[in-house]
Amino acid sequence: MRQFLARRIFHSLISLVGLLVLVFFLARLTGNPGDLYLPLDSSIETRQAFTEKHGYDDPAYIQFGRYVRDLLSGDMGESVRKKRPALEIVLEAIPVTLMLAASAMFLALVGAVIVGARAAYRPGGVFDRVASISSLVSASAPDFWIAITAIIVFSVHLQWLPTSGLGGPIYWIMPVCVLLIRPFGLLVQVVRSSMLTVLSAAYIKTARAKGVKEKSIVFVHALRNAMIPVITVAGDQAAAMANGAVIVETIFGWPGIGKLMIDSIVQRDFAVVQAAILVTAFVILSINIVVDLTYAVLDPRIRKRS
Amino acid sequence: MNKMKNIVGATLLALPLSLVFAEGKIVTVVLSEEPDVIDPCEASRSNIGRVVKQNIAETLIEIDPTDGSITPRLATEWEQVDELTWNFTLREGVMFHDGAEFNAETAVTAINRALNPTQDCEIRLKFFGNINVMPKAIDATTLEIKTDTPQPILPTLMGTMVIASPNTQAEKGTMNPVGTGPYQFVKWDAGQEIVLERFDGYWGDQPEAEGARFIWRTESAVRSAMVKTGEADIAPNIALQDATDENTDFSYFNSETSRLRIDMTQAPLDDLRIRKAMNYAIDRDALIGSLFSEDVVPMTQIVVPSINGHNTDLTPWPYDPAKAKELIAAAKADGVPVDNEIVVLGRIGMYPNATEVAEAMAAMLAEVGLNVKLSMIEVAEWIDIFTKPYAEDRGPVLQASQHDNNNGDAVFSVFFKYACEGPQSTMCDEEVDKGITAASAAVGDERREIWQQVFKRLHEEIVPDVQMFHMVGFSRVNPRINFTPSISTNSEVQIGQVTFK
Amino acid sequence: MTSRLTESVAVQPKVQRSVGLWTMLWNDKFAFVSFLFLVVMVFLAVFGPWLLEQPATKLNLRLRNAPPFSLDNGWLYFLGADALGRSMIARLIVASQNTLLVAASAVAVSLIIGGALGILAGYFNGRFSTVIMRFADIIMSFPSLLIAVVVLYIFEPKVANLVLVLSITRLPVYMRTARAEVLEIRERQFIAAAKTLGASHSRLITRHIAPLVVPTLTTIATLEFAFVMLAESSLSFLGIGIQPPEITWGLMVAQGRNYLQSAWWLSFFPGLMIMFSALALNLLSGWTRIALDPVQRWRLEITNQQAS
Amino acid sequence: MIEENKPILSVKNLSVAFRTGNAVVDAVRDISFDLYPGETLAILGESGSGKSVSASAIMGILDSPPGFLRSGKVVLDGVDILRQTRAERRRLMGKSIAMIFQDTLAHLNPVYSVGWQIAESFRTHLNLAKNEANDRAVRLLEQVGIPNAVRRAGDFPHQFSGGQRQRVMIAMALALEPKILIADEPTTALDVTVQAKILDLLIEMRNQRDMGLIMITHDLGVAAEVADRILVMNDGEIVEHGVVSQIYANPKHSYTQKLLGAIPGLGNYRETQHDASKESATPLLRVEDLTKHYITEKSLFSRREREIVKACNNVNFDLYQGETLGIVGESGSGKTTVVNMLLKLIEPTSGSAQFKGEDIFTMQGQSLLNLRRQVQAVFQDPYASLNPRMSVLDIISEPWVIHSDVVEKRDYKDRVVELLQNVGMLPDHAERYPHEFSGGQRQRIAIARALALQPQIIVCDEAVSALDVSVQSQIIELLAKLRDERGLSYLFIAHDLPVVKELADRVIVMKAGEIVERGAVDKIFEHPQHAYTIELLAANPIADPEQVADRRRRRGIKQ
Repeated sequence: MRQFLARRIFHSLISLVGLLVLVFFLARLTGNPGDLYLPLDSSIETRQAFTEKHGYDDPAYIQFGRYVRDLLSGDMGESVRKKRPALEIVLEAIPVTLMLAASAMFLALVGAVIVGARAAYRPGGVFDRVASISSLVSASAPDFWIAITAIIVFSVHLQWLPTSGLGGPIYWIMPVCVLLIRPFGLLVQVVRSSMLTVLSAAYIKTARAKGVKEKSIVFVHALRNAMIPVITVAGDQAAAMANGAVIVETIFGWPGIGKLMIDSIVQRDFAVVQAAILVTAFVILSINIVVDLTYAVLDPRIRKRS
Repeated sequence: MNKMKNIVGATLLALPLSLVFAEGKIVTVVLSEEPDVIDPCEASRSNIGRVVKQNIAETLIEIDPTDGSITPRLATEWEQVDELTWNFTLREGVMFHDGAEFNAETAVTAINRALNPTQDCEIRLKFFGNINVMPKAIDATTLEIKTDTPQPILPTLMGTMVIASPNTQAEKGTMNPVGTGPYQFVKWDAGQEIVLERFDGYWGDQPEAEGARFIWRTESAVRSAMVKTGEADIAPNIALQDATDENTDFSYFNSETSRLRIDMTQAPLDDLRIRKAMNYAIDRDALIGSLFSEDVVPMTQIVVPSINGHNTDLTPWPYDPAKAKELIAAAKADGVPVDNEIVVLGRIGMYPNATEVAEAMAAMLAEVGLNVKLSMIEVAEWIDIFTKPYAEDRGPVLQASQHDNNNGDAVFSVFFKYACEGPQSTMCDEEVDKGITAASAAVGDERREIWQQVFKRLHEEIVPDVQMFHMVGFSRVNPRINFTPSISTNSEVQIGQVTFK
Repeated sequence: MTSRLTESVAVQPKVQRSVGLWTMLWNDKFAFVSFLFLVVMVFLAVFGPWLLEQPATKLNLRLRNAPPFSLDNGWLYFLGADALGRSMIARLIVASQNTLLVAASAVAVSLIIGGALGILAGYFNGRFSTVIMRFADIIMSFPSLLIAVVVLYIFEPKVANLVLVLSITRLPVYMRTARAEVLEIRERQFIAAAKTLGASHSRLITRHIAPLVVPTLTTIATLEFAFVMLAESSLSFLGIGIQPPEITWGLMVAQGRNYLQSAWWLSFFPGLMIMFSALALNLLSGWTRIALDPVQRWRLEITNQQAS
Repeated sequence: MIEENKPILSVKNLSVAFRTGNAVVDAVRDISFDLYPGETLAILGESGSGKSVSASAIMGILDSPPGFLRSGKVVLDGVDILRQTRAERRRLMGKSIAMIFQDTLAHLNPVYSVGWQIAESFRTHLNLAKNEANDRAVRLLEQVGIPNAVRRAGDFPHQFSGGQRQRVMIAMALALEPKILIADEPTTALDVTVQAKILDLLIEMRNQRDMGLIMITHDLGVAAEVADRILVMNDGEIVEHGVVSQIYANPKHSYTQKLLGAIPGLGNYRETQHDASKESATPLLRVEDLTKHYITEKSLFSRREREIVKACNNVNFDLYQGETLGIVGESGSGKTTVVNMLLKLIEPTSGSAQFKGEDIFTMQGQSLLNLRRQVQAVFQDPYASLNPRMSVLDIISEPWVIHSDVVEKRDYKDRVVELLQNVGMLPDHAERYPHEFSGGQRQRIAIARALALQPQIIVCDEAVSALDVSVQSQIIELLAKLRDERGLSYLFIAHDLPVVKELADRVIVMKAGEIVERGAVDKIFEHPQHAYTIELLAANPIADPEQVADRRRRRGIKQ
């Protein structure tokens, strides 16, 4: 167990380092931050002074060396825009995204299991048809479109929900719903197909031959076996969310990491971009490890392998 | 999964169970983006200015954006001592929020801080980049400012200078702005809101609003919806298509002027006939009320009428495609390579429907027979192309751009755009350069007249732009308050002016 | 050891092609409609732009935001007009070319590259595999937005570059699936059999392993197709996707969102097209999966009378 | 044994069909039988005979759709259970009537502990509390002979051996003391020695509880061993039924006769051709001290240290031209490890193997390719050893594609047809795909492929184990014919002795990675020396009811 974790963490660190190098150099291909920061009318001299002051005129590898040196002493640099430590900015943003993503993922997963299992129980039935089509629809709807439509309908016309912002539970309803709609659709599909396979497994027959109740067959015997592919997809979806529920954050004005990342990329605030990617990568790699551990918890056979 | 449940549960419990509606005498302003910082020395950036300028920290002099005239604020009067020196008499009995007293000393400290080169304050970079300013306290209420070059409009320049408390750290940006304004800073929940409350020790009349909240949403549709639902009071900047309610939505000239900059060095754009033809090709009347608001005005020069130097005698280009085709034919006959591909370069997200506008412009230019290609680019690349040094092989480009001058004088525009040395200029005309030099040194009517001559020459004889419009902005205001957005709403939202119905 | 000779399989007649593919397609009405829809879509994508270039690009400010479901302005304006007065129908059809092209090429590129890398990683399980999987990890935790901005800044927002962005970000899906499949397939007996014949690595991979992995990958690809269309539209929403004068449905939705209050049809119809295409593809792929699986095939072979 | 009282289960005119395409295929046609308390009824049949389908129909676990009941009654306690509601039916399942299955790994839920799965019956039907249910589960495990039952109850199915898993399955089925137990091929996948013990356990349990036992099997030996009465099924119908002794002594139906005739190990030994002069000749293949050790991976969650597993230890043997060497051993004996090393599918830990004097483990490139040409293999599972996406033509001609100098491309088709005919198939089979063939046909295709390069040695790794008896005997016949025609040498691997009896010249018996006995085939069968060989021979069920009682006595089981 400890060895497995150690190896996974080691691999994750390698990935992090690779990511770091890639991000650093790719970011520097996108132009000089000074151009964007300085007023349009600044003179060439002002621009030069700014560039020199921030070291943007050094070759990229020297900048990288400087960055690595600072990083090793725990300094992720300072935001050019916000004039604060980049890490501090990122750490303020990430809890919002994590909570948003966690709520959406949790609800999507629970909903998908209930709907998907029910659909798989009678494949081809009315419930299955309706569930399949509507899950496909929800998996293929543009989310920003849904978000804005939802605001117009639920906030402006019906006045049931606040338009946006971070606050009490009712502020969570629309962002979470918009965010979960796609993973939900996808997960319903995965749960359904996984359950279809599992429900035709031999041990399900054994359970029926034992006289086990159908509810228990579906939710006790089959579900746990069917969860592995579901957890895989859910993990990927969660990772994608951690990487930025950009659209939801942008529209609903949630100060999350996705919004921060896109803003910093557009503004070429490199220190923030790097810190944000590093922190989200850390979250994503952790999710991967948690997913692996979940496999082992769900399936005793996996505990044997490594 | 259990863990997740706990996190969600804990979060839901931790948050107050209420809808935050704009109520009481607190004014909620919804901005288009979160300010990066709220340092007074950055107050020239629009979203920072809306929070800080004249709310938290004030300027010595206030510029009236409607006509460019200047009025006293922290300075009561001012005079030019000699070519390089101005004296300002400061208001007495003014206190900073932290208890410090406002006087010539503290004004000097504030000016020095804003102009400190170790900081990249935008006020310095934007307005004082090439000027060496030496402030000095003569006595408690007299501030002397010397400059290394003659600055005939120094009081206007000082209208951009926001005075921060002397206790503000000098070398670094501050997260806790302290000034002399009617509101003092309470807190900034990063990502969520900035809260101000009324300052009891304010030198002027106590404003009606007890405090202010600034929040931000990226989507214009959301901002306007928030005012509609009562979640916000003022949305200073909404898109044309969201400004649909006459009762709440205000339109006003926002000092922006929209044009296509012609790269005059590249064939066929170096030919005057082609540049004129392009201006004849644009059906401005069709654009007004469709892609642009009904309130926009066709431009004749880069500055809006309220700016000192605007020439009202100039007439907009008419729509005359026949004439345009004629001019192109004539140029072609003279061997001008009119078939060269001309790129209309748009900037993604410059204003809400910038893309459609660029598409429309390109389509109209193509209509008169030019070989036009549209290309939409990202802001960083756009800036790179817009400013000197220019790439050698750039080819004929019409670059969509928008210029904003709300600082009262044409000097803030003309040099940059049209002088031989101007950092965004593609032209070099001796007469225009002479005019710029002369106007910069002049004051009063003389200054205005020289600018007007320059604009006339640019408009009629040089034609460096495909002229579009003086733009209007839209703000939505909650009917529960009285507040009239204006051109100044572009750079400040004076909460002190808000009254409640 | 002798376990798997189960009777239920043996009960099935040995040779059975009694029901043709077309009949099976006809029997599943959803799949049939999906198939028709996709055929029409592909036809329009190929020939539409050539026929409708003019109405799709011609400015007509008189008809700006003309509402849909009116034939007053001719059939081209039946679905209304956009902010520049261009026919929605014409634009939807012209945009279908780019949309389907972007999605299909992005899916194809990541399917081929990701699939190949995944197969190799699974086959040569070991250090090579580790490297490939770390690479997948890196891409997974890399914000696609940054890649999009980099590409947009360095290159032009052309269709080809968009394909590049979208395909890079979707590589890991195929890599991981292909690898997992191969890890299982390479333990099968026919692989051992081929080895004893002296088959080389390349033969084992191309003749024995790849053909078995491809069906799984194509199934994923159809799901990804929808995902890519949506990702493309999200990039447009954030202003870093494809740019005019090129059009895609995603871009149309993104641009139209500004007019949701005043002219909902601007973003509604392209959004509907994305949804329909995704739906059709998924339904059809579900059908294909069943039709090609001898164990499940019977579901499609039953005609309606029998089912009732 | 047959008591003259009322049957506990009556099946009347049961018909089951499957929908495939627009056709409906009858799997079970109009079968009827009774089961009495305390008796064992064997349903005997080969794959596709409908025996398992009928059991599923009785248990209400038919794959439906596509399967469905056409007609019939199943009367239990005077009630037709096929007409009951689902809930009523469910209350009977496990309680009055229980079932055990063949593939225990697939039939036990992999993610729950065996104790939990047994206890589930108590919780479901008796509403027992968790603790009490668990206690009773442990007691049951003890009864079926699982050592350390308290600890093992917490283990998962994959942690048990095949035989133990079947015991677990039995424990689970017997939890609520059902009146009827249906055993669907319960010992088919097990080693013979284990099989004997499981059969003994079943008999013991039946006797203790006076249950009616329905034993579904394809193995005539197993049926002879346990049954009181036998039903013979073929193609969905009962072709013959009667008391055991009568069926075996006097089969009436031709199908039954055919089955009995195909029982392996009844024929004669091969007229051995190897003689003293050959012993001195150079062997075709010489294996010396072949050893393979594995180091176990460390487990993910337990703290157990790495262990060395000796899969195969110092194995020596020679194989001569034209000779058949049988290697017999149960699972874990290391026989497959030896084969895999010789086929160069895995690397040996130490030892050598020479093909015509050349060490095959050092071979690379061209010389390896030459070896491949000379040594071919036929594997156990004909469903798995043929690539499902390749046509028969592609499969059989693949060796020529790899060894491009053997046959010209334009001759592929002709040569494939020729080979197909050699192995008893039709020319037009060349265009078809593996899934269109039965197990025996597939194995013929695999043999044709192995012959394609005209090798000198064919390694048959359990090549007939997965086949029905009648097919098995045909394949063995074919192999013998080909050997004699072409002078082939076989390395013939099997898990029990009877199948090698007629084919092999010499036999090696392996156990736990070592060779325990070797010798000429007649010597091994007639005068086994090693205790294990004797055990193997004794454990093998004999399709002769007369001998069964005698053998049982020897194993100490009361009749």
